Amino acid sequence: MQDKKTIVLGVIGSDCHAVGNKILDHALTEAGFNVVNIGVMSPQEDFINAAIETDADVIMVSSLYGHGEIDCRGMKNKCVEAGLEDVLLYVGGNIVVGKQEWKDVKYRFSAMGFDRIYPPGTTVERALEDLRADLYKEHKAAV
Amino acid sequence: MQDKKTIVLGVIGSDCHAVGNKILDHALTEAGFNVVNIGVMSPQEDFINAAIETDADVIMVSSLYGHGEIDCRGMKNKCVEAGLEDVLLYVGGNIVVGKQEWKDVKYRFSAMGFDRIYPPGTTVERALEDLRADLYKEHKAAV
Amino acid sequence: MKLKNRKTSEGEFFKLREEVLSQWETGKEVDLKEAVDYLKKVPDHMNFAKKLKKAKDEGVTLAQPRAGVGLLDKHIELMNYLSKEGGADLLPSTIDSYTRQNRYKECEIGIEDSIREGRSLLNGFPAVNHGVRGCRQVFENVDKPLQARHGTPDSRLLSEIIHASGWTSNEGGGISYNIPYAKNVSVEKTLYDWQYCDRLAGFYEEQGIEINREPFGPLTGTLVPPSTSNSVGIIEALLAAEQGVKSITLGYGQGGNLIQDVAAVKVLEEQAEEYLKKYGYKDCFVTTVFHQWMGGFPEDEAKAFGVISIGSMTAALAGATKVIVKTPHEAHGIPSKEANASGIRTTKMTLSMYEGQKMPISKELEEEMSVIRKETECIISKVIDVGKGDIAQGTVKAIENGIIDIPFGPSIFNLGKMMPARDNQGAIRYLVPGNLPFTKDILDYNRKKLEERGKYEKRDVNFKMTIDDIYAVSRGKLIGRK
Amino acid sequence: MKLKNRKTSEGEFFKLREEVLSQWETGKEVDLKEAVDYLKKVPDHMNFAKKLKKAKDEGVTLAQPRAGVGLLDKHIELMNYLSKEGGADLLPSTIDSYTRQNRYKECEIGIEDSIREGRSLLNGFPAVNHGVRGCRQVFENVDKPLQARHGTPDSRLLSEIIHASGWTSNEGGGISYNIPYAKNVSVEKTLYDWQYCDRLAGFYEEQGIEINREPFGPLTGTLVPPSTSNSVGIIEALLAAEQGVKSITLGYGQGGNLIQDVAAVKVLEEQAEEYLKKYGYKDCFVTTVFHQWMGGFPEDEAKAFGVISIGSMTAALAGATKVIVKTPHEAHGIPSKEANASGIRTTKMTLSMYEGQKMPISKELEEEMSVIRKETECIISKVIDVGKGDIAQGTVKAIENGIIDIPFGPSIFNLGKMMPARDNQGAIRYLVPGNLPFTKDILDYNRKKLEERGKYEKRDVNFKMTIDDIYAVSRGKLIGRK
Ligand code: B12
Ligand code: B12
Repeated sequence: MQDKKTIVLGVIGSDCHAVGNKILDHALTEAGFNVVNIGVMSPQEDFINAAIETDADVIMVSSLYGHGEIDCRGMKNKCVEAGLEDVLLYVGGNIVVGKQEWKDVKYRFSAMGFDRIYPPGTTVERALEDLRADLYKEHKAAV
Repeated sequence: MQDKKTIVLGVIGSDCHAVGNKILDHALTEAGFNVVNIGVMSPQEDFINAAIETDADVIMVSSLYGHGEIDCRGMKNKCVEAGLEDVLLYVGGNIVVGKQEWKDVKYRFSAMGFDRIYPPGTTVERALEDLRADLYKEHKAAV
Repeated sequence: MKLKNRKTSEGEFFKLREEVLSQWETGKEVDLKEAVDYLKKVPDHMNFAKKLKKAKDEGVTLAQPRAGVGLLDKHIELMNYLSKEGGADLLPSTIDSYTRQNRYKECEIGIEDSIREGRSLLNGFPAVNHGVRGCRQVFENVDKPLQARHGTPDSRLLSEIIHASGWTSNEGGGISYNIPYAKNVSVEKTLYDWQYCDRLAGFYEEQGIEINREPFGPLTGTLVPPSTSNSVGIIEALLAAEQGVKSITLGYGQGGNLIQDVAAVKVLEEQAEEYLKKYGYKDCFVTTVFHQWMGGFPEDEAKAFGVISIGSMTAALAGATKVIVKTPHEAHGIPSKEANASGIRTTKMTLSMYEGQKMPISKELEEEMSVIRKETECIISKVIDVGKGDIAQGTVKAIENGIIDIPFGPSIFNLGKMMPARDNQGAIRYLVPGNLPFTKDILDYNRKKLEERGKYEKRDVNFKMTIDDIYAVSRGKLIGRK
Repeated sequence: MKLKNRKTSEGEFFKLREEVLSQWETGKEVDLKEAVDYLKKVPDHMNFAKKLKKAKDEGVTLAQPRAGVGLLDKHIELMNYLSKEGGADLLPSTIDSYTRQNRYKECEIGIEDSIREGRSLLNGFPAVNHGVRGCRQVFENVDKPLQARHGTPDSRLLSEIIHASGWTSNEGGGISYNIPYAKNVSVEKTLYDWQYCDRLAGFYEEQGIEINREPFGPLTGTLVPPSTSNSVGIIEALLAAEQGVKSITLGYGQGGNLIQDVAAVKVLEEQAEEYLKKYGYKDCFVTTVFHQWMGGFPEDEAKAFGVISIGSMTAALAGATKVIVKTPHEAHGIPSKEANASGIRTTKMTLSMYEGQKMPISKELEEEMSVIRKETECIISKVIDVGKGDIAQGTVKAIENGIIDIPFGPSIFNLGKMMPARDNQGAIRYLVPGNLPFTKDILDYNRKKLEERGKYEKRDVNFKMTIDDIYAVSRGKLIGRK
C-alpha cells in the first residue's frame, strides 16, 4: 500500500448501534488506514467537520437503525459546499427501513450522491477491497 | 340420524400409512356409521369388492404417500362397471406428490370421477359434515 | 436535581409534571384524574401486570413481539395482525428513534413523509406525537395488553402519554436505556428521569392500578456476561420499587450456552427477590423475560428460524414468564408484519412443545448459578459501597469507575474497559475484567474457562476471540472458533 | 427357509444371490468382484461409515435430509442442491414406494409418466430400475456419502445394486422395515431377507470395505415408547452383527419430552454396546441417529420450523451422531428442493449453536434412563427366552405374542394390543401394556405417570388420550390436553 489514507468513520443520526462501528474502526486501522472515528449519533456536520480537519479521503457513513434515508438526505450537497466534492462517500449498514429490493435502495442512495452503497451483512473484507480499488486504483472495479 | 349408512374405508395402493385410517375408523364408527375397514395397502379391487359385498353407500379412499394419482386412475370406471355408479367416492390424505396448487389437484381428481376431494389436514369433523349432507341431504352443500 | 434513592414526594412529582407535560403539545392531553378513571375500567385480560402474574402462576411462557410503524392506522393494523395471525400473547409498541431522543419535530417530518411516500420512514411508533388520543385509539382497537418498548433516556412525557392511554407496561430504566442507547446523556440525569417514570407507575399503583415495569435486560445485546446484566436489572428493580412500582419484569438476553442461560434467568429471579426483600420492598411481584438472541443474526431466513427456536426453547426450559420474539428478517431490517407473525408462530410452537418442561437441576447448572450469583453480589455490594448506602448515587459512580461496565456501550460515560469472550462451551466470560470488583476466585474461574478454549483452539486468549465471537452467530456458529 | 440367527455361509449366500439378481433385469449389472474394486477406490470422505465414525470421535452431530425423485438427472440435481444449498453432511436417496414393494414394472410406468408430464409422479428414487449404471451416476456426481433410505421388506436386490454403486450405507431391518411398512409380509420372511442384506454388508467388510447399516428407529413414528423402539434397534443390531456388519447406527424418533428423548438416545447407545459385547460381537462401532418429529406435522411452515429446530436441539443435547431432517412442507407432501434445503439450514444452525453442549446428568435424566433400561431389558430377555436362545426365532414369536408390539403398525402380524399415551410432562408411557413382559414395578410406574396427567386434566386415563396426543403436535401442542 502506498501512502496512508484517512477515513472518517461514524454512525449517522440518532443511531446508537456501536458494535459495527467499533469493529470497523479496529479492522480499518489494522489494515493500515488512518481512521478518524466520530462514533455513534453523529450529525452530518460532524462528519464534514472531521473530514475538513483531517483532510480525509473517504467518509464512511454507517446507518443501522432504519432512519438512514432521512438522515443522509442532502449530505452530498453539504460536502460539496464544504469543498469536499472529491471525498469519497460510502454508506452501509441497514440503511433503510425493512427488507427492501436492494436495487431500489441502491438507486435511491446513488441519486443522493453516495459513491458506494452497501447492503446488510457487508464484510470488512469487501469494504477494504473497494477502498483499495477506489483509493489506489490498483484494480478499478465497477460500482 | 336416520338409517345406518355403510362406508368402505381403506388406504389405496402400496401405501402403509395406518394412523389416519385407524382414527377415521374409530371416529366414523363412533359417529354411527357402519364402517368396513379394508385397511392399508388395498388395491382398487378390494374397495370395490367390499362395497358390493356390504352394499355400501360411500367409498372413502385414503392416499398419503404420494402415489394417489397413479393409484386412483380408472377407479370410477371400475365402480361403474361393477354397478356401483351411485356409491359416493371420496378421496383424502396427501393425495399427490408434493405441495401443489390445491385447485389443480382438485380439478384432476374431480375429472377422475371423485365426488369429494380433501386436502391434507382435513379434520374428521369436516368429513362427517359432508357425509351427512351427501347422505341425508340435511343441509346440501356445494362441493 | 440532586439524585438520591428515595421516593419522590407527591409535591415534587406534581411540580415536575408541569414541566414534563409542556415538552410537546400532546402533553396537555394528559389529565391524571381522568386517566385513573380510564385505567380503572381496563379489564384484567388487558392489563399487562395481571396477565404476567397469571402466566407465572400457571407456569407458562408468553410470547411478545417487537413492532411499531409510524402511522396510526398502520400501527393498529400491525398490532392486530400480530395478535391474530401471529398469536402474540402480549403486544408491544416499539417507539421510533426520534421520539427516543425527544426530537418530536423530526417525528412530525417522518410522519408526513411516510404519508406522502406511502411507506413508513420511521422505525417505530411515535407515541408522543400521536398523543393520548392516538395511543388510546391503539389500545381500544387491540385485544391484548400493550407495552411501550423503546430505548429512551428521558421518557417522562412518553410514559405519561402511554399510561394515560391504557398501556399498562413500560420498558426501560436509568442504566439500561442510557448506556446502550445514548452517547452524551449523563447517567445521573437518566436515573433521575427514570425515577419519574417509576414514580408515575407508583402513583397509579397507589390508586389501585397495576402497572408493570421492565428494565431492559439485554443492554447492548452483544456478549454481555450474565452477572453484568443481572446486576443492572436488580439495581433498576430496587430503584423502581423505591418509587412504588410493584410489578417488575427482569430481563435477560440469550447468551447461547443453554446451561448459562437457564442459570442466569433462575438466579436473576432469585437474587432480585432476595434484594427486594432485604431492602424492605415486600410486596413486589417479580417476573422474568427472556430475549431471543439479541446480537447479529444470520441473513438466511431458515437459519434465523433456528436461532429463534433455540431462544424460545431456552426460555421455556428456564421458566421465563415471557419471551421477546425475533423475526426471520432480523439481519435485514424492520420486519414485515408477515415475517414478524411467522417469528411468533415459530416461537409459540416451540414454547408449547416444551410447556411444563423445565431444565432439571444438575451439578453443572448449580455451578453456573453459583458463579453468576457470586459475581452479581460482588458488583451490587460494591455499587452500594461507593454510593455510601445510596444505590442511585452508587450507580453513577459505579459506571464512572467501571464497576458496572457494559461491553460495546456507546455512551461516553461507560468506561468500556471490560471485554467479554466465550469459553469452550460457548458461555460468556470476563476476558478483560477491567475494574469489575471481583474476588480472585472469580477472576481465576473466568480465566481458567477461557484458557480451556484457548488450549482447544491452540490460540491466544485475547480480543481477537471477542471479535470472532461477535460475528459467529450471524455466520452460523455460536463460538468464533479459530 | 429356516430362520436362525447364525451367519449365512458364503456358499449359501452365493446361491441365494443368483436368485436375487434375477429378480429384475438390472440385477445382472452387479458384478461383486468388480464392485469390490470400485468400492476400494471410494475416498474416505465419501464413505458413510467413516464419516460417522469421525463425527462421533469429534462429538459433532451431522445433518441428513430425506429426498428422492423418480428421474435420474433430477435426482442428481436434488442431491447436489441439498449438499450445496442446504449444507447436508450426509446424503440420502429415498426410494419410491413401488420399489419398496418390489413392483419394478410399476416403477417403469411411473418413470415414463414422470418424463411425459414433466413432474415426478414417484415418491422416491427407483434405484433398482435405474440399476448400477444409474446409481453410480448419482454417486459419481455428488460430494457426500450416500445412503439408501426406504422401507422395503425384501430389499435384497436393492441392497446389491446400491452397494455395488458406491453407496456405503443402507437403512432398514427385519422388524423395522416390516411392521411399519407392510401388511401381509411375514416377520420370518423379512428377517430372513434382511439377513441377506446384512450378510452382503458383512461380505464387503470382509473385503476391507466399511459399509454402514442403520435399523429404522422411529417405526410408525407415532407415540412409540422408547423401550419399544430401542428393543427393536438392539435386536436388529445383534442380527446384523451376526452377519458380519461392523458399523451400526441405531435410531430413535423424537418423542417430545426433552429428558425422555435424551435418556432414550443415551441408553440406546449404552445398551446396544453392552448387548453386542455380551453376545461376542466385539469390534462393532455403534453410532446413533435422532429423527426429528416423525408424527403428524403442523401445516403452517413457521410452526414446522419450530418443530424442526426443537428436534435438532434435542439431537445435539443428546449427543446423537446424526439427525434426520424434516422440512417445512412435511404436512403437505414431498418437499420441493428449496423447502428441503431450508429444513437442513435451520437444523444446521441449531446444531452448531449447541455444538459441544450436552444435557448434563440430573436426577430426572437418570431416572428416565433407568426406566428405559429396565423396560428394554425385560423385552429383550423375553425375546431371547421365547426363541430358546435364538434371537431371530425369538423375534418372530415375540411379535406374534405382542412381546414386541408396535403402536399403529399396519402389519397383520403385529398384535396391536399395546396403546401408548403421554404423561403430564409429555413423556410417552405404556397406557395399555398388552402383552409386554414388564415387571409390576414398571407397569405401576407407567400407570402412575399417566394417572398424574389424568388428575391434572380431570379426565379418565384411556384411549381418548392417545387420539388427542396423535393430533396434538399438528395442532401446535405436545400433549393432547382435554
Ligand atoms: C445489537 C442490535 C441492537 C443493540 C445495539 C447496541 C449498541 N449500542 O450497539 C440494541 C439492542 C441497543 C439495539 C437497539 C435498536 N435497534 Co438494533 N439491532 C441490533 C442487531 C441485532 C445487531 C447489530 C450489530 O451489532 N451487528 C454486528 C455488527 C458487527 O454488524 P453491523 O452493525 O451490521 O456492522 C457491520 C456491517 O453492516 C458493515 N457496515 C456497517 N456500516 C457500514 C458502513 C460502510 C460504509 C461499510 C462499507 C460497511 C458497514 O460492517 C460492520 C462490521 O462488520 C441488528 C440486527 C442484525 N444485524 O442482526 C439490529 C437492528 C440494526 N436494530 C434495529 C432497530 C430498529 C433498533 C431500534 C431502533 C429499535 C429496537 N429494535 O429497539 C434501536 C435503535 C435505537 C437507536 N437510537 O439507534 C433494526 C434496524 C431496522 C432497519 N434498518 O430497518 C435492526 C436491523 C433489527 C431489525 N431487523 O429490526 N439494536
Ligand atoms: C407418520 C408418517 C409415516 C410413518 C407411517 C407409519 C404408519 N404405518 O402409519 C412412516 C415413517 C412409516 C412413513 C413412511 C412413509 N411416508 Co410418511 N408420513 C408420516 C406423517 C409424518 C404423518 C402421517 C400421520 O400419521 N398423520 C396423522 C394422521 C391422523 O393424519 P392423516 O394420516 O393425514 O389422516 C387424517 C386426514 O388426512 C384425513 N384423511 C385421510 N384420508 C382421508 C380420506 C378421506 C376421504 C377423508 C375425508 C379424510 C381423510 O383424516 C385422517 C384422520 O384425521 C406424514 C406427514 C404429516 N402429515 O405430517 C408423512 C407423509 C404422509 N409420508 C410421506 C412419504 C413420502 C412416506 C414414504 C413414501 C417415504 C418416507 N418418507 O419414508 C413412506 C411410505 C411407504 C409406503 N409404502 O407407504 C409423505 C407423502 C408425500 C406426498 N404425498 O407428497 C408425507 C406427507 C411426508 C412428506 N411431506 O414427505 N410415514
